Amino acid sequence: MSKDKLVYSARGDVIEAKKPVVVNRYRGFTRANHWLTAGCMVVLILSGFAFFHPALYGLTGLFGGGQTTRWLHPIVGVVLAVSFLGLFLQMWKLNLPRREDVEWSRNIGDVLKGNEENLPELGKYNAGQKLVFWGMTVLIVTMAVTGVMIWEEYFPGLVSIPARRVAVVIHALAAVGSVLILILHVYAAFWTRGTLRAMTRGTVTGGWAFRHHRKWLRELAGREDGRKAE
Amino acid sequence: MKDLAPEPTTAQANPPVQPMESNLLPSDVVRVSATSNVPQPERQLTKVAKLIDVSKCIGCKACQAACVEWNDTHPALEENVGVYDNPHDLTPEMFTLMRFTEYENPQTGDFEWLIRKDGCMHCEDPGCLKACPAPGAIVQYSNGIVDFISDNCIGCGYCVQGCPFDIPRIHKTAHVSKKCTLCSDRVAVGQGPACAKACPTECISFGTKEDMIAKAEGRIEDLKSRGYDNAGLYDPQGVGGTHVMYVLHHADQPSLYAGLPDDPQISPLVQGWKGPAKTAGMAVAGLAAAGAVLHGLLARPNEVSEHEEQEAEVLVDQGGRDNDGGQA
Amino acid sequence: MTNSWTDIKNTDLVIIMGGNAAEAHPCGFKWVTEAKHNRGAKLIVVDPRFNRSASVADYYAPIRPGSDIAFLMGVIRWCIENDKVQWDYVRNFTNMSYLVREDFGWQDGMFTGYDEETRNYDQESWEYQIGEDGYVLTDETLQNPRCVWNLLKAHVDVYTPEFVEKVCGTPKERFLKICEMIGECSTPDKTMTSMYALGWTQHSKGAQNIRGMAMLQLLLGNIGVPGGGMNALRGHSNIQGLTDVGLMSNLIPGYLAMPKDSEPDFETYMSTRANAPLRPNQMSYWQNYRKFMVSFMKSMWGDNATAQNGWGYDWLPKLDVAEYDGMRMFDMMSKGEVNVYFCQGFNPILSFPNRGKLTEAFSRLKLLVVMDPLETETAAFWENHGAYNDVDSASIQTEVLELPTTCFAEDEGATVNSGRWLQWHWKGATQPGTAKTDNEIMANIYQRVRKLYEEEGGKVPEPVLNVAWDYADPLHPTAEELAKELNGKALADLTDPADPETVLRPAGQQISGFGELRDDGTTAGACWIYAGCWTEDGNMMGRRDNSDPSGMGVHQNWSFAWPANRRILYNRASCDLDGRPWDPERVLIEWNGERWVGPDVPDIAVTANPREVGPFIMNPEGTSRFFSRRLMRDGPFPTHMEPFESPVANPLNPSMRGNPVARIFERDLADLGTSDEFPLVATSYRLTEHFHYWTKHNVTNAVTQPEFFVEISEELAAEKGIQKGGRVRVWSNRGQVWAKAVVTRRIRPMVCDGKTIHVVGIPIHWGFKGAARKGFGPNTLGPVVGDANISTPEFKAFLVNIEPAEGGAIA
Amino acid sequence: MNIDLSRRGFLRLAGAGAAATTLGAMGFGAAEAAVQAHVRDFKLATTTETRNICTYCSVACGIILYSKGDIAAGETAELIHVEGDADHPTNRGTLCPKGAALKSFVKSETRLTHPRYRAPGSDRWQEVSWDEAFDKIARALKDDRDANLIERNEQGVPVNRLTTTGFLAASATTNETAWATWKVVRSMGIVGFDNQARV
Repeated sequence: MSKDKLVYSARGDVIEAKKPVVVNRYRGFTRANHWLTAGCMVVLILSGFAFFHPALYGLTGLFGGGQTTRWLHPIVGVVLAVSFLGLFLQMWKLNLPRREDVEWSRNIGDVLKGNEENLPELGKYNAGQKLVFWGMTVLIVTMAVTGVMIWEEYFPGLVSIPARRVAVVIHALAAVGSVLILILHVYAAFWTRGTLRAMTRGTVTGGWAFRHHRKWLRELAGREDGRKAE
Repeated sequence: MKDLAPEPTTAQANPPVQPMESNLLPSDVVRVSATSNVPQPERQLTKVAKLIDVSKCIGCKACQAACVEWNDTHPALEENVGVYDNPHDLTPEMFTLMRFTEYENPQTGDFEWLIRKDGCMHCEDPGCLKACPAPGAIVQYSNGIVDFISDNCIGCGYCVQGCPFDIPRIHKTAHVSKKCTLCSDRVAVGQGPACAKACPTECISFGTKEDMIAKAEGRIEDLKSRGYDNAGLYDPQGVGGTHVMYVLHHADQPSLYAGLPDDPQISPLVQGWKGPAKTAGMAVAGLAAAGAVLHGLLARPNEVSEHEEQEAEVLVDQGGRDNDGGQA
Repeated sequence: MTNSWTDIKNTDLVIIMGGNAAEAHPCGFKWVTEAKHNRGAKLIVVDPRFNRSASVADYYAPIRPGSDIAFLMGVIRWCIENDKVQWDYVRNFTNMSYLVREDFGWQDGMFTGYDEETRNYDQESWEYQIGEDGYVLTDETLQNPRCVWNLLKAHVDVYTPEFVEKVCGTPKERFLKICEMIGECSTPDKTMTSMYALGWTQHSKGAQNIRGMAMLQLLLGNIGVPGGGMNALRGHSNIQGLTDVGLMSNLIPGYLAMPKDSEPDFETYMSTRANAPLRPNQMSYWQNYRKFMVSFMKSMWGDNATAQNGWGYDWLPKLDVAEYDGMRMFDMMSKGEVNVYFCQGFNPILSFPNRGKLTEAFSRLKLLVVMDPLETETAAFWENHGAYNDVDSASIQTEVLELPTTCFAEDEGATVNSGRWLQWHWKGATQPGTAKTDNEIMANIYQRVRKLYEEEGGKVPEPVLNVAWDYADPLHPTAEELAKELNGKALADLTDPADPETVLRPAGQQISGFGELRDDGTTAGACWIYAGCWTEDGNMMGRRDNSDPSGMGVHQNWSFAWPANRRILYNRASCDLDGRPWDPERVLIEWNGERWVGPDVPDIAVTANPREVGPFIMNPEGTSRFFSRRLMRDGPFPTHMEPFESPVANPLNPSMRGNPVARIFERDLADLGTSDEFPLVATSYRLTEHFHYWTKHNVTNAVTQPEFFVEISEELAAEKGIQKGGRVRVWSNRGQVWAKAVVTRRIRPMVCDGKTIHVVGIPIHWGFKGAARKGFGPNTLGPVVGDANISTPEFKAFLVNIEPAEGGAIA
Repeated sequence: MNIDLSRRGFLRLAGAGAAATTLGAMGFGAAEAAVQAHVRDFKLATTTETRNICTYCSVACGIILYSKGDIAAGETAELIHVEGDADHPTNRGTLCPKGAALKSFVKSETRLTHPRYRAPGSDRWQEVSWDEAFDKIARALKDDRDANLIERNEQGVPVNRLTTTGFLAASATTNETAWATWKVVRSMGIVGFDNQARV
């Protein structure tokens, strides 16, 4: 195992079946971690939007009113931050930028049109996914920090009021940014058929892997081959 | 039948004990937090104001005691930390506070003990109300009183960020924001605020804003005759004027008085946050969502073909090597 | 107060010295702000600290605690030198032209007649030259070297601005500026008012401080005039009433004197009381003393008082010393000479000096009875509260009874304000638990003692059994019954002396004024000065007509003011010799050719001719005194005396310690400290947030000033390494306290005779009971020294030392 | 279960999401309508007013006691508020910090409610009845008077002086109490009689 090449894949990524090819993309823990994060995100967006725009204040009704929403939002925020940290630790390495990401980005038109044949072979993540990953990382850290600064219940005097004013604006902007990324993330997952099962069942089809993350598949196949040879 | 209470013109009156119809009604509200399109009130109440003549203040804290007694608050017993200010800061249970400043006047060489009663300024353009996300938690009546409606308050602390004077305080257990109400319950029955009634030197007075400005002019004249050339009224226009005003001996330097803002206004950050950012943020998020939907509708989905599945099988069979035997 | 709170609005200049009106009497101080606002009046504050009054003053000057006489004599000297004298007033209404005996003199800070052995002056020479007609000799030209004017000039000559600066630490230019401001009030149409309180009385020469200002006010013609006067702000809500009703060891209600051991019978007693006039035509009002005394005796003993038994004279206790005041009693108590002690609404363990001595004294009592609405430190003096009350309960054998009383909200009656207004209040709340009114408690104690005497007999039972006690419910005299007694009534039909057929007042009726009192036993009246408070027209003290048609703040129909509903004492002096007001804009009374008319009740017979009768009717001269004759034990003029504990020697006489005739007991003399060991001057005071030791029980007030502190200058703090808000230990030769340090620029070091003097300010409000944090008071530190005339303790100037105490006993 | 969505399926979901958002903005908002603006009920309505004088200093400000229950009508009354009397010529309705907090003084937790006794050497109080208290005081007073009253001085003059019992009188009680006290104290021969005038 230790000799396995882990340039484009994670250790847990394995080819489960060969005819047809089924590849394990995310193990159970990672999926649970993801959905916890996602759940938190939904709660945070709904509760956050309730405070962001008066027209959406009614969303507080989902949580039992303004007082509970005010209490819940930062608590869930902490859960999200921790949960996301879990994802981060599992995924950061494969999300490091690589040369092919540049070419991929340059051909973003083809990406949107679904003309993958014009794109370079990719590892486990494409540049778009990496953008989501790093974007979320930066924004979540930002929101966590600014969130604590304006967390009235437990940190009322942590920073000065002028600093809180800056924090609250940054928090709001970061939240909008994260919502944009989330939309991108969710939409891409839907639009790119066959993707969602990676986070539900944990596996993708070989075709999906071949089409979108061929280097990743290649490395897994090579690993498989090497193991057989032993 | 209960009589309708009159509008107040002074704090120097004895409160009624016979029940009276309140004269400060929901329909007198002109602004409501997190609510647009507040209906235009049928009547305009006379604008009221509290005038605090700092030059007459002896720092006795009668206003503090009267405030506590009237509002039935329970400020905590603190320590002496080497100053007269007690409690040391405004709290959810202490809506007003004497702040003491020792000042050596460089012009006269005289020592001055500047004492200012701190508390809600009841801004004409209230930053707290602007910042508040909870509909109906902060209201402004047509007489100028800015009041917190605790039943609607969620205790988020946005008003703290919104206030240019650092006034609102969030109650630790009730989780609602608290501040001076200008004794709206007293004003509703034609009385002035408890602090203004108590103030022994009548340094705090209360009446129509017009009367208070006229009174201030008389006081400023007296102060100028005593050598305070820069005496003046503090009614900062940056927040549209206030319904609590100060007569200052050094009106050119409000910040001498325990950091009274020289030119208070709602922070541009708060303005931006509650103005453009609010709209733009919603718009961007909405557009993105719409764009996604649109793309979803118009562009064909990115689907994996049967051919690719087979290619994958081949690739796996060949241990990740392409047909030509080399890796891509 | 000679004037009233509301009258202060008529002033042109307020001087607050020896008090801190804004701090201790905020609502009264309102009238200063009114005068400033409406009349353009100026406010001067002279105080060791830049206090709350100073914060709104036009001019402030610092002064070393205990040096006020030098300051005041300095101002008088300046006024004389610069001819700032209201001459018409001084010539006609004061004793300036009277001749003083040749053998009177003053040298080295002392007057003639001092006996070091007895610490007393033989006052023989402190007297006018009396002519053969019995009247005092005068020199209207003021040329005679023995006239008061020339003696005064000579007396104040030493108090130059330089001397004042040297003794008081007041910068010369500040002193001179104040002199100029005061001097402006010597014109007939400008007045200054003096507001003072315990800042002047709590010295070993307290009464002389006040006399110093009174003399200045006479010089400026400001006594008896609107916006003028000597205004003692006074302390408790009814301290004036308690003094009026004579609840002091040497008093009978209405400022009559308790008989002395040396006065064996009523006639001997009377022989020195009813002074004959010293000038022609003068009223010398004390000539009516007998009427007041006999009427009092009829109220006290009822039918048992008869002409034959000297109106019950024998039953009154006779004094063998000047006073059995608190400090004397505690000294006796500490020696085991007192067995039973009552504290009615009084917390001496926090208010009298030398707490250590007090605790020792209380521990030697057999029974202590405390009546109070609140838990007090006195009632709990035996409880151990660590450093705050470090006693061994088991070794204290005193029995203590603590009786719960009602408070103001739960009883009714009258209290007298500083302006002498008797104001009635009504009950508005039910008392907590089984609390009783003080009236019920006193009645129950009396009735039970009386019953014991009836049943068992005992030593001299007559005084106990002969007290008039004909209340409807002997166990609960009502406020109305007692108030009516204080007013007085006719016991027989009172007829017109000129026409015995005319009944002026039928028997049984309430009298309407003290003019109706008789010396033949046909009238009763417990307190002559209160006559008129509850007449046949009802309760005058409950009157609530607040109108003031003259706009002078007289409010003639609001409650009742003693004497005779007069609002400003000596108001005859507000007019010139012809009865025309000094200032036509400010009229209290004026002579219309036949009688006195105006908003106030004249302080003189209403038909008394202004050219004949002088305004100061209580003095046999009819005039006021610059030279006070034998009125005061420590001299006819105020002379600078250092506090008993002082950082500097008296420049007039370095060998003098304190006031040479002030009272000090042997033990307390030994307890005095010196400036080598205790270089700092301590002064005690009240804070506006608290009232004595009461409001620390009240959470609302406790939070506004929660913890005991002392105030020091930044310079002293730096010298001693004390941090703002840090813990310090302050100690004197009598005890030690721990406090928080308020380090402030409002206190500055002073330089007196080249020596830097630091002041430590010590507020009084903390103890070990109530809602505030536990703390101490200055009485742990202060010396037991009594003023020579009035026995006030020297709380305003004594010596201490200070050090940082972080991590100390109770850090 | 294959949750891969068809295009129609996706659109349906998106529509539902949008609807939910709209629901949040409108539907819930209306359902959660804010409580109307209101001021606190005026707490003095239907209370009983009683004129009184502040018990603290000698300025003697006029005050009004507001109580639930009417003493004059024979009811028990609970003090709920104290305020300056605007009709009073001296204070014109104003009060200092102590006066403004008089209600809290009256209702302070350290008010005494029952007589208490502390025995010699004890470190605690015990409640006693008023009768017991009065009897004890009367006994002690009479015993001390009988033992220590100085009847006559050296000249044989009756002086009736009792120096072993003393009395400090309250300077915040009424004149009427003062007079009752004077009578009782002096009839016993007590000379150690003082008040707060000096402190």
